[in-house]
Amino acid sequence: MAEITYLEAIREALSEEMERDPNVFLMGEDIGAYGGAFKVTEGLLAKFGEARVIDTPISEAGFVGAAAGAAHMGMRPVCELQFIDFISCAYDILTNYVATARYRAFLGCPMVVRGPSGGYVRGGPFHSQNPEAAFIHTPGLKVVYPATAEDAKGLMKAAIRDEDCVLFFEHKYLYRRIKGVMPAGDHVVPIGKARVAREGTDVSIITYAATVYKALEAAEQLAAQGVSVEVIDLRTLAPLDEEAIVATVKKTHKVLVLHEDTRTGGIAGEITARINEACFEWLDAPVLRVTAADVPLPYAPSLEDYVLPQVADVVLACRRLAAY
Amino acid sequence: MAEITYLEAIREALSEEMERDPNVFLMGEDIGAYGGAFKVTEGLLAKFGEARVIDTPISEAGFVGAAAGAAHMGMRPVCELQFIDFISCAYDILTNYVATARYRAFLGCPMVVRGPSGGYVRGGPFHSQNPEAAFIHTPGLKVVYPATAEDAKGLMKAAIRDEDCVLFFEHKYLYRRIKGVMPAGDHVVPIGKARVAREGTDVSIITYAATVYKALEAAEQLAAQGVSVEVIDLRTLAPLDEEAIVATVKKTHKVLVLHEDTRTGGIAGEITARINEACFEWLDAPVLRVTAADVPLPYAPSLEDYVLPQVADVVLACRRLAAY
Amino acid sequence: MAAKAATKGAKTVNGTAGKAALGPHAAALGRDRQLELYYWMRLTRQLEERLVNLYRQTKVVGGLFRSLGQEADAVGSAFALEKGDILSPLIRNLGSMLVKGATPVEILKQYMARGDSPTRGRELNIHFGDLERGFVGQISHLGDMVPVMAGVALSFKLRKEKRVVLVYVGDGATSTGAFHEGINFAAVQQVPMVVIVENNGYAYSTPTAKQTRAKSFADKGIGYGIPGVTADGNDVLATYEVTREAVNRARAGGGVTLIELMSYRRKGHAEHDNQSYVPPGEIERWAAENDPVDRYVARLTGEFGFTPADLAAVDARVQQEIDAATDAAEQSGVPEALDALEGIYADPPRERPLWFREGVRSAVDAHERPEGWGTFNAARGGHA
Amino acid sequence: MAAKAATKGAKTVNGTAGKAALGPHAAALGRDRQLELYYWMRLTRQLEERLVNLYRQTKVVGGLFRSLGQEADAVGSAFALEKGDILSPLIRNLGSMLVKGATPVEILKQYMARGDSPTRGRELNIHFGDLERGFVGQISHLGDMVPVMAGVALSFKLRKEKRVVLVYVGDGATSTGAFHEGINFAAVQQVPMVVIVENNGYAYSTPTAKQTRAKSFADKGIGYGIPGVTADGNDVLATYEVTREAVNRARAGGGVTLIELMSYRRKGHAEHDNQSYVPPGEIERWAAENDPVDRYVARLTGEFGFTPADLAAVDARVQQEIDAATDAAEQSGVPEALDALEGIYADPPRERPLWFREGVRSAVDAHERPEGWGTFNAARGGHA
Ligand SMILES: Cc1ncc(C[n+]2csc(CCOP(=O)(O)OP(=O)(O)O)c2C)c(N)n1
Ligand SMILES: Cc1ncc(C[n+]2csc(CCOP(=O)(O)OP(=O)(O)O)c2C)c(N)n1
Ligand SMILES: [Mg+2]
Ligand SMILES: [Mg+2]
Repeated sequence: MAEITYLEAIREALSEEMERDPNVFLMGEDIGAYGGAFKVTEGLLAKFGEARVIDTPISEAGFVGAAAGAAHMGMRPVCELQFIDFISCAYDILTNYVATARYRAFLGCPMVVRGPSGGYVRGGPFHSQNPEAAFIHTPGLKVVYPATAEDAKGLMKAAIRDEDCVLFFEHKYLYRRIKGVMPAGDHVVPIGKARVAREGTDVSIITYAATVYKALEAAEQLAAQGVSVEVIDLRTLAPLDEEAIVATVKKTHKVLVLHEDTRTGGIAGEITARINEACFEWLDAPVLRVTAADVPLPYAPSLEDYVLPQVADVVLACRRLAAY
Repeated sequence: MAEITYLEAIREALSEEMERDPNVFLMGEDIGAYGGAFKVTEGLLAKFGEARVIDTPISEAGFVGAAAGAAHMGMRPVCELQFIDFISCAYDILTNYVATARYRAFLGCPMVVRGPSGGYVRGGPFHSQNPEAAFIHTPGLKVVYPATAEDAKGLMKAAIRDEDCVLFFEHKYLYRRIKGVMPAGDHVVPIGKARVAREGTDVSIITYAATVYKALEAAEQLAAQGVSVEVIDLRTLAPLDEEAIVATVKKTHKVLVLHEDTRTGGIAGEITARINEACFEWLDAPVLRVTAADVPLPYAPSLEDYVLPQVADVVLACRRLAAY
Repeated sequence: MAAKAATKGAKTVNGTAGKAALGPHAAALGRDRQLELYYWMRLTRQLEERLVNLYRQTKVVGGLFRSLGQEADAVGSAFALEKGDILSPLIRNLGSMLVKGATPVEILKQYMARGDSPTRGRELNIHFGDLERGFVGQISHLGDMVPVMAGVALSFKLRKEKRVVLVYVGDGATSTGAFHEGINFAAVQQVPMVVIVENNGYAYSTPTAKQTRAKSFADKGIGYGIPGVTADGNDVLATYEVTREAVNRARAGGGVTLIELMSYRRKGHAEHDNQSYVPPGEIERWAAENDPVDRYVARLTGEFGFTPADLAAVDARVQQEIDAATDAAEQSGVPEALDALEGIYADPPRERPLWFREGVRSAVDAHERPEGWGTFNAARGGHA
Repeated sequence: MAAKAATKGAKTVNGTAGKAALGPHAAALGRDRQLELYYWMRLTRQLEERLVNLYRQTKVVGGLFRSLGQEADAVGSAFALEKGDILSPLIRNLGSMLVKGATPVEILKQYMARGDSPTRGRELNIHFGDLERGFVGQISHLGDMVPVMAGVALSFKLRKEKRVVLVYVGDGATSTGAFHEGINFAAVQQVPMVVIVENNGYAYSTPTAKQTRAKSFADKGIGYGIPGVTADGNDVLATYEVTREAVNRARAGGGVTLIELMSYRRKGHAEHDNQSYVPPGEIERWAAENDPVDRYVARLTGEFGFTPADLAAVDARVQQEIDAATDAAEQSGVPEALDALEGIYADPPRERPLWFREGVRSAVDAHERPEGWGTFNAARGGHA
């Protein structure tokens, strides 16, 4: 079977799910004739028609809210945010209405909110965000953020089938750079399960999305230096796969949490707290973090490169842990 | 000097700052003739007039955005959110516009966004929130959350004088329960400095706002059981007073982070990560967390009490740490 | 604006109370249906009166919100819906919910935060729903229900179901971004939806003039390219008429209508609010000249020829139902603490207790009842 | 709607190109000012042409956004402001910024992400401002500038300064909650503000009919209780006239005006957009029949009696200024990496480098230039 890109894998998942279930439909800005700013939905209007591929006004709260209402009625809406940065405009609806609907009103919100996320693309402060922390903090939402094409497809299918709202972050740096061969058949990757992206024994890197590749590249360099690094790709950020986290801590006793999001209040804190609670005794070194600096992401290449985590940073941090 | 309540202390700060600086003005829903849902601004319309105490439409993004524009021009707006829960409606403006203005456009936003926060009041899921985590995650914002009447006044004055946007969370459970005698003169409490609320040697509790009192009550009980507890009241959540955190860790070697906010993604994670990085070697036990459960806060007393941290939980956790 | 609303409302009454010409939909109502409207209005009012008693006995947890003087607007509009249609009420739409099948005992249990209340003690006052009966529980954040209900209506359109959505907003809630995004989305998509702005003169303490410069809320329709109409919200038949017209249009594929119903909030925002901001005499004038129940009674006994005994029979039935509901509600228990961990997600179905609560069935043995603390307190305050 | 806009615009042109009756404000412009308008439009167009060249040479970092065919609307409206007034531009308001004093070299450096660009490489394209000269840098989130600028206007009102705010939004941005909350707040507060909706027929690929059902954006004024007017945005004098009128009213304490300027976006959303969604012939028709520069040239040389040489002199000056600006911009360097940590707060003035970067002056020695990846890429894509 041929390789397809991370982006095509997402499109394939959307298309297959729309074929499988007539309740699945898409909403978003410019997703119809234009196929979306990144062309993720290209061809789907032609295939499924205007009723199932709906171009919306520029109203993130409007159409995400509408998705919730439709989801209550058994539809399965998938909303595209043109850039995930605009999810901030739907923050109220998502955290107050959608996240609480099942708990306070016994109403399901089987819906997906997806969008191009992340930096390394010279997109500047409003086209590069990683807003996961704000939503991981909200009980009632699920959050996934795949790194591979296979996971992008399989998690999207799982997200669409989930009975609750899943925020699906797609890393735009990976859209066309990452490829994979899709497993045959109905390829669904369960939400809530991390993946060992590389086995190792000396240090664990816990990460997700684009920085999985920074971790793998660092691991390669470190292997040459005699340090064996295990890389955990979380894939799902809420609920966190605590089992996988504990397993790698018990194996290597040294952990680096790596994320592209800014440092303070990023998910690394949560992971560190869980490790403290669940397997402190197994730690041979402090849990360290490599993250973006605490600034809005600047646009110029020299600035963006400085702010975001780089392979060299990961290598440095792992060496420090290995030597601890 | 007479004792005044936490709520009156805030009003006093607003009033004194409005007298001191003609650029200070207030905006919010029902803050004028009505004096605000909790009467924090009572009397200020009569004293300062309609131009400086502005009743707004129900438009949190509208008036918080307007505050930013006015702040650019040298005004010092103080916005009241009727309940802090509605800050979600201004999330986009705050995190994208306000927080980045100085960095990307060299425009200051000297403004305060304040509102009644927190639970223990049978307010249900939308009148009890603690939304600090979402904003601590945003570089460019400052966040304070006082526990005492003295700090409420002194931090409010500091917040109004700050050159950047300060989110000022007021705990509504403390509004009329907590009293204090205001220090004479121009009483300003610096942003970014924690406070030792009680000295101790065996275990440290790091907390803020209403749970400071849960910690103090637990400490009292634990003292009777021979466990000496130090209570740190953070007061400011962004920027975190890392020095104070490290100092208490180095003193007691055992830390409980206590917060009323839900667990996953709450600020306890960040504190745990900082402790790991800064003083892991001084830890004699894992950093533990006592927090709310990960659910929207329910309304019925039996449910709310179950979800929120209680004194008994703090005692249990401290005993576990002490015995470690 | 409050004053203006008062004038408008009063104008409708002067000389015409009970005698406004009937529109075709209202004229088509049979005698049973005419009396039914009275039943719902009376039930709404008396149930709230009962809640006031319970509130004074501190049996209500949190605040109490009244719709006194607005019963016609709630009842008349909801009465225009069919089975299968779905509405989303606001805090003053107890009447709408009753019409749609919410029961007095549910309301009472909900206000008393009982374990077998519709939200099992999770949400406040009338914040609950039932898709089967056709009402969706609101959240506090004003405006948010507009996009959500636009989505419910979108599902009707996509599935080619001939069902209609009715969403209520207050004059204050029209200022929210969510209202704007929701109604605009609905208009563009031409979904079967009716939006009712209940203009009761105030949003909490804020008079309408501080909420908008628009001359009328109906004027907002043109900006969304949809019909905008104003009606006398204190005339239950006028309310029914205008809503029925809009509902029929929506059902026929004609898209969204914005209806402004003129009324007046005679009680404070909630029971704790002393309404000090209201001009003297305004409330009394509305109570004396423009009470929706009085107006309808005059019409029933005048124009429609019902006897006082007919109405007394309804009153007796209402009273008896409320008494029975109160007894039932008082007997139900408080929520089981561990229920707090159930059903955040479909999967997992429940949260594990936090480590410091393992084996603990409730957090505190005796639930402290928070003492008073001014405008917000558990026994005497609360906010929508 | 795009088609409708086209018809409307074309209608204005047919037979009247350059000959629409002058309003009093436009009629009062002296010859210098008449020529100045031409200068700004020409400068806008030529500067963008230069940017296209630089973009093709991959010297532009990120996307390139054109205002081709909309220069009159940007220039004519900004021209109606006085010193001390403040505007907030959108992505198609390069012309407005130039009128307000932004310089070509700033624009070029900004697009090239240079270290001495107005945002020191922090923000994209024309997202920058200067309160002294009177323009505020926008953020990407559409609509947000409306409440922010309402606040700037509020400060004028509170301080009794006779200054005015002008804020631009696109047809698409009117759908945002922020637009609604901001304009409503401004209207209620009667702040000195003018809101211009640039109706250029599209929001990215979305035609106006999918953005709103309103017949015109000016119709939205009534819902906010403010005047709403429509003008031909491709007639620089009509644009000036209508804006000047609104600005004067605002300055005199008359509050907010909503102006809809009809124009047409002849290029794609950004340079990478191939406009496949545009009906055939539409772009060509606008270019041929309704180019704002052509229309003004016809009027200058016809009605106002300027010679071709007068205009050629302006053209030469424009070209020379752009050449000089390009040279200057090309010479400036990239931002110093450590500058990334400066000025998030006034206090502390800078962030400490993260521990793994202590002593490191830049993250990577050779900055990888991301290769193409479809519609979004650093060299050939980007979004506002
Ligand atoms: C977004 C938001 N902001 C503020 C509030 C607080 N609040 C609750 S009710 C209310 C007034 C509502 O007025 P209106 O919409 O006119 O409805 P009414 O109470 O008059 O029926 C306010 C400000 C809220 N619930 N939601
Ligand atoms: C809140 C928000 N949602 C989505 C976007 C992505 N976006 C950028 S420009 C644009 C289209 C804008 O159209 P319009 O307002 O008509 O302005 P124009 O480009 O036509 O001048 C979109 C959807 C955004 N910037 N902000
Ligand atoms: Mg109202
Ligand atoms: Mg446009």
